[in-house]
Amino acid sequence: MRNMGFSDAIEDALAHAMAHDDKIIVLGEDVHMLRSNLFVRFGKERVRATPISEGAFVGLAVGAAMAGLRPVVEVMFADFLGVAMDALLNHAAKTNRFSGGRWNVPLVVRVACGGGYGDGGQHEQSLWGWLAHIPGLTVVVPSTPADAGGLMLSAIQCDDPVIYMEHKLLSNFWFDLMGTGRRETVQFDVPAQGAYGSVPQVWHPVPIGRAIIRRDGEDLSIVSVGVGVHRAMEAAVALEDHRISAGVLDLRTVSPLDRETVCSFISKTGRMLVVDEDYRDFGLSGELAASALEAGIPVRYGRVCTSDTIPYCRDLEDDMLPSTHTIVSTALELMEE
Amino acid sequence: MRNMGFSDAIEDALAHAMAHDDKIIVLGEDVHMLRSNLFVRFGKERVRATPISEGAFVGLAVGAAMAGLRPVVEVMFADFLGVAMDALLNHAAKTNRFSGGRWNVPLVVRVACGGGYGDGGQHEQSLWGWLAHIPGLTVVVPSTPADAGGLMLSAIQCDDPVIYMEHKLLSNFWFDLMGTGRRETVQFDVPAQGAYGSVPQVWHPVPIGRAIIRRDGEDLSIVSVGVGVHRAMEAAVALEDHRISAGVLDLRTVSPLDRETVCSFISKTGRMLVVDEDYRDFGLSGELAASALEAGIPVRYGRVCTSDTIPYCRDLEDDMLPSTHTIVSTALELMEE
Amino acid sequence: MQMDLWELCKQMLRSRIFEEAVIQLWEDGFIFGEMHVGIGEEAIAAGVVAQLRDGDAMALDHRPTPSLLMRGIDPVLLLREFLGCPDGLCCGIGGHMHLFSQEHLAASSGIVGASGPTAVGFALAAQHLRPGTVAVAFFGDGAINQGMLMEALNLAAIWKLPVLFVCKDNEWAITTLSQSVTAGNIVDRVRAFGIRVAEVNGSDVEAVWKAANEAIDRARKGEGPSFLQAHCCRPEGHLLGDPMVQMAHHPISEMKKTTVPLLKSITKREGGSLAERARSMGMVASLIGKTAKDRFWKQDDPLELVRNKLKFDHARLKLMEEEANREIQQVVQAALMTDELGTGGRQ
Amino acid sequence: MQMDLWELCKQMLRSRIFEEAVIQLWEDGFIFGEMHVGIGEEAIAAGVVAQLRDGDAMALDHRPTPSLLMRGIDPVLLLREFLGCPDGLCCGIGGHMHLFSQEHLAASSGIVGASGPTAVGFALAAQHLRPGTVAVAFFGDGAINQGMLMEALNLAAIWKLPVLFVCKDNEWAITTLSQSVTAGNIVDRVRAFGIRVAEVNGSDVEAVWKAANEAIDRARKGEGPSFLQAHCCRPEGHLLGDPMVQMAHHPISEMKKTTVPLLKSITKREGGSLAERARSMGMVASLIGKTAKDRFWKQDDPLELVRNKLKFDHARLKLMEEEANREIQQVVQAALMTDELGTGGRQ
Ligand SMILES: Cc1ncc(C[n+]2csc(CCOP(=O)(O)OP(=O)(O)O)c2C)c(N)n1
Ligand SMILES: Cc1ncc(C[n+]2csc(CCOP(=O)(O)OP(=O)(O)O)c2C)c(N)n1
Ligand SMILES: [Mg+2]
Ligand SMILES: [Mg+2]
Repeated sequence: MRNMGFSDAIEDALAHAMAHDDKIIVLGEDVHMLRSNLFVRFGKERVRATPISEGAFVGLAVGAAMAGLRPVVEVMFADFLGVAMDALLNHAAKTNRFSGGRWNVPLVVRVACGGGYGDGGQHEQSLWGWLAHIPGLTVVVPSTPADAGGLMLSAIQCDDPVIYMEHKLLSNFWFDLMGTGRRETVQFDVPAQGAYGSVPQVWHPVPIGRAIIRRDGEDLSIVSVGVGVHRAMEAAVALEDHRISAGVLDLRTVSPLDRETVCSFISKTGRMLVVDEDYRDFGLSGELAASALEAGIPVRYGRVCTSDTIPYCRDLEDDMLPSTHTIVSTALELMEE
Repeated sequence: MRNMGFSDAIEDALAHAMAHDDKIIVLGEDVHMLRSNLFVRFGKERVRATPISEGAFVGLAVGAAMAGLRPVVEVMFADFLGVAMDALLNHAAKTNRFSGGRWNVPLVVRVACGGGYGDGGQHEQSLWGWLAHIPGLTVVVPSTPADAGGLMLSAIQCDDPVIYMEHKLLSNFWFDLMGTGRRETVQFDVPAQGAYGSVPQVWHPVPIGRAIIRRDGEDLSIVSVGVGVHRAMEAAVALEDHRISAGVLDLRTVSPLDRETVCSFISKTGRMLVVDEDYRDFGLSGELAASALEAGIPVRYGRVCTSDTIPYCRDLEDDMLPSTHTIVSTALELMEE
Repeated sequence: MQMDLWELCKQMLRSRIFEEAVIQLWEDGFIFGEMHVGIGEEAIAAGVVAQLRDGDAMALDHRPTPSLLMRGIDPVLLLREFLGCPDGLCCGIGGHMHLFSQEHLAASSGIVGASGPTAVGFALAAQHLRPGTVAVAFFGDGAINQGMLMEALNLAAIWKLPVLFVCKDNEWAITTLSQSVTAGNIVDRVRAFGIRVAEVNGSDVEAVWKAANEAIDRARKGEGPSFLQAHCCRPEGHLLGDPMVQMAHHPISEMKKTTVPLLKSITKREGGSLAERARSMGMVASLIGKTAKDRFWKQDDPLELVRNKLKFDHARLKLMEEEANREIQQVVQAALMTDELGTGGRQ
Repeated sequence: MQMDLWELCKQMLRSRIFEEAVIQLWEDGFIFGEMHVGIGEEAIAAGVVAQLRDGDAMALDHRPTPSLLMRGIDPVLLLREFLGCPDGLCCGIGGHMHLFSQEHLAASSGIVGASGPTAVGFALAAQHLRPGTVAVAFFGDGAINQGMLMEALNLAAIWKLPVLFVCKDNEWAITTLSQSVTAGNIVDRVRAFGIRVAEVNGSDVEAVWKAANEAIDRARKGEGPSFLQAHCCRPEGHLLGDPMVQMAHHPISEMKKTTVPLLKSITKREGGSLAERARSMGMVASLIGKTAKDRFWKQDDPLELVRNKLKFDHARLKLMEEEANREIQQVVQAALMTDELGTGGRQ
């Protein structure tokens, strides 16, 4: 076992994959500096800095993937996917279908997402549930360094387009650049377990579409993804004081959703609390409710999500994003019902 | 009462509004011909044909709305919103929030949506649940000529951005152009009640966010929107033969969702069947499940939605889109449970 | 490479006859959706596609039939796809606007401008994996204002990608005269990206062939992207059933449908002044008039042009036409005569 | 309109001092997110904003502070917003990258290129509702490859909109030399849209003022859009805490952080050849070197330039500087000294 930061784990796994497959290339704004280690090692053809033209360069990555490369295209923040949405909605997601299943798009779209460091509503969106609405897109959201590396490997090996989402509070790289700016005068609630941790000696793919139980519980089942998992773990500890035993499920993949694990996990307690940093309505939290109902599991249900545009002000932001505090209070309400 | 086609009703209400408010302008590709009646009446400044630059002209419409106009900007098909998504996600939806609630964007984005006439997966998407995920966007989907006119009026009067979605099977205008091409050799399953019908003598706004019960039922509550409402009505008639009394709720507005009406409507029967032409996962059908669970209504639940990219072939397309047939069979399953 | 005018003519004939059959099938209700034919664009498709070899790629727009046919895709598979059959080129799932053949590295899209990014992606893969191969993007004049296409021009230029951008300029985007919504002109705009532009009569297959040959040659040698501005005329209009074309062909009966409501709009109370309304009405009328003119061949039927060049060997030409007719007839029969005529059979 | 160099200098001073205070507050941990200051862009902001009147509009990018301050927005409100206070300009919700003032028709956006569409929208509304008023779009050199900006140039040109596009060209987009990813050059590209372009030294407020004055005058008269290409230098780099700037200022300690992993990458087994790696390493090093050079004032501190022009009245200049210092000091105190210092107080 080795220990590593979250984004170092991604880079390590990516470098490992690139070393063994020449077809893997990295594309995106500033990658010559943002990924300077890869740039130095693999050269400017394979680590290619783009202009600020997300619409065309994500579309280009789709074409390149169709024609034999395996691009990892970076769109800095999930928020900027708006500019490149056509390439995802109408091309990446649909080529396999349109071609009668005959032509695949082995593409990884790597984006940083999530908030909690005061960057404002156009720079902290999560959007995983939104992306997952589009049939044909796989969406993964790791919450630990080990999963970050393992899911990057799986994403690269996948023959279909994968949106790989890297939370900025976990990703030491982005966090230093955008969060603290390397100041010591600011502090943010970075989940230590997520930002740094043990990773396997040799990278193995973490299977896509497989959730993992982070903690067992008898009374309440918390389902989450990304940073929310760590908030939920903290809340579970706090709930012990209230003699509530809360389990935590880390989805890891948003789409395809691991409905089977979700259902068995929530059946056990009959209570599902969704913690989702993406917007509340018409997204992941709703889909989890539908999964329960479709399976005929009569759960009590609550959700702690982001209900509106994320404010800049740190206090308002903390109120808007799922926090340990709100998870605990919503859990208590759910237990009372 | 007058009788009118669906798109004629939209145009009539729009013309009525434009006649009374100089600030309303219409923008979009080919509007000089697609809306030639408005063009002749209100002139080329107020009915302005654009280049094929959805990214910029939807963004332009946001800016124009902020600076005092009330634009109705047309993006021909919902599918093409991918190209203009940044303007919706990061600008139209967020300006009110970012400005601390002080600056509104009174904008209508009018798009045609929906399938059932063999136009293929890049031209028949519905996407209302997807758009509704974004806080700050209102999404309306009328299913009758009367609602089409009345909701257009409300959309124009609304001080916030409204996505106005016009189903192509209902909209006589689009249907003639794209569906039949004015041939008599093809037939599609156009819901007669939706495509043509009575409208008020004088247009009144139909309130945004208000669902309407189209049919009462004792055994099963079908919740739908757009063309799905008509399929559900037909299914409800067919279910009578099985001695099942099914009610039908027409949401009319997807966001904000009329949760109150939904809850009272489904409570009555304890069974909710969602009929949603938009993609199934992570969308409207899930949000309705969450609404039920959050309200503590222990419903049995089923959904008939679009599960994947819509195929071109008419048979496969009919299998993919919600049909009366599938609604009936899913309803029967739901009744058995 | 030598130009083979007979072969080019043959490909153009096949495409024309095939698309005429498609029109008939469409009118008979066997084809769905918005059917965009490329009648009038055959010389562009033929002159460009003739340059392509194994490993070359094509990104196509909503009017992909001629290029795909000429690239060697089985016309039965193509037609079966248009008919929505499970054994069509894309299993009946893509349809005529969303045609894909991995074998030919050919992909179409109904999103205006999308062929730009796709083609530069193809070209990037060519640069990495198949040096010496190239990619072509086909699109219309309307696409030039789509941001992603302009971005793609920039990407092609900065990375010297082996790509040829082909603008099939019929001057119209649906009912809009492209000139009226395009600042400056296309050629200057593209040149400002440092991309070589050739402007040709797109009805003249010889001219297209020569320009494409030079451009693709350069691309193969690593000398970067080019842009071909090819002017053409498309009498079938935008899509089958195009109301503008109907008006051009049946001016009296069709005009009435349009003008009666328009006249009503003129007399409605609120709105522009009467003078303004008359002016707007005039604009609509003149656009319809211009369409009417533009929707008939002038001297620019590419097929007439090439026939003229080859009429010195009348007999061979006749034979070729008969062969093409026979081929397509057989194609149509083969496509229609299978048991599983899923969609068409339903009508 | 007459140019008032003293007033321009004063605005530039206020902006500089204000942003220097912002840097201090940021370093002290009172400001969050990615803070982009406009130090080095003051002459561009001053020369353009001086032209604006009631009813004129501005669309801004991620570096909006100087323009907003000069447009007359209360600096206390601005700073309270940066501090995340409920009584800030946008109630603490927008933050320094998303600043809005309806009263001033001023809106910023963190999406690169978005000021283009917004400004043409403002200009369209001006054409309809407030003839004679104009809109300005501010953006950086990196934005020129964003499709929506190019589309917006086209819209402005075809509709002759009263808009001035201002490109603040510091040659860099984060760590990318814009030239290396921009085909042709910006000026030619914009001219191809038929838009008038003026290229000026953006550190020289007189030059900016004159060019902006002429352009906006034309826009007011209905003579359509213009584009101002204004060259500048921004020593603070991209955002506060910019690692490239750190390296420029503390080359030895900072370089180590970067080069140690880089050297490791050089020695990893698989990958490019050693020669290639050395070449890539050289590219990174030379980019850092160029940054280092570009991140120090050459002769181009706009404030130095304007001071030089006014030093004939040394006393007045000194008085003005003192006043500006005093004003901003008071602003900072006022902004910090309220009870409800929501965010800052938490630290
Ligand atoms: C992004 C997008 N916007 C709008 C459309 C609708 N549309 C289809 S074809 C077309 C006109 C295209 O004109 P042009 O590029 O000149 O091609 P032509 O049809 O003349 O071959 C439009 C507006 C679309 N398919 N995609
Ligand atoms: C659409 C989009 N892509 C990427 C970014 C990230 N980003 C923020 S500023 C910037 C560089 C902009 O460079 P330039 O336009 O020259 O402005 P400058 O920062 O030099 O003032 C980038 C890439 C963004 N905000 N929006
Ligand atoms: Mg055209
Ligand atoms: Mg710059």
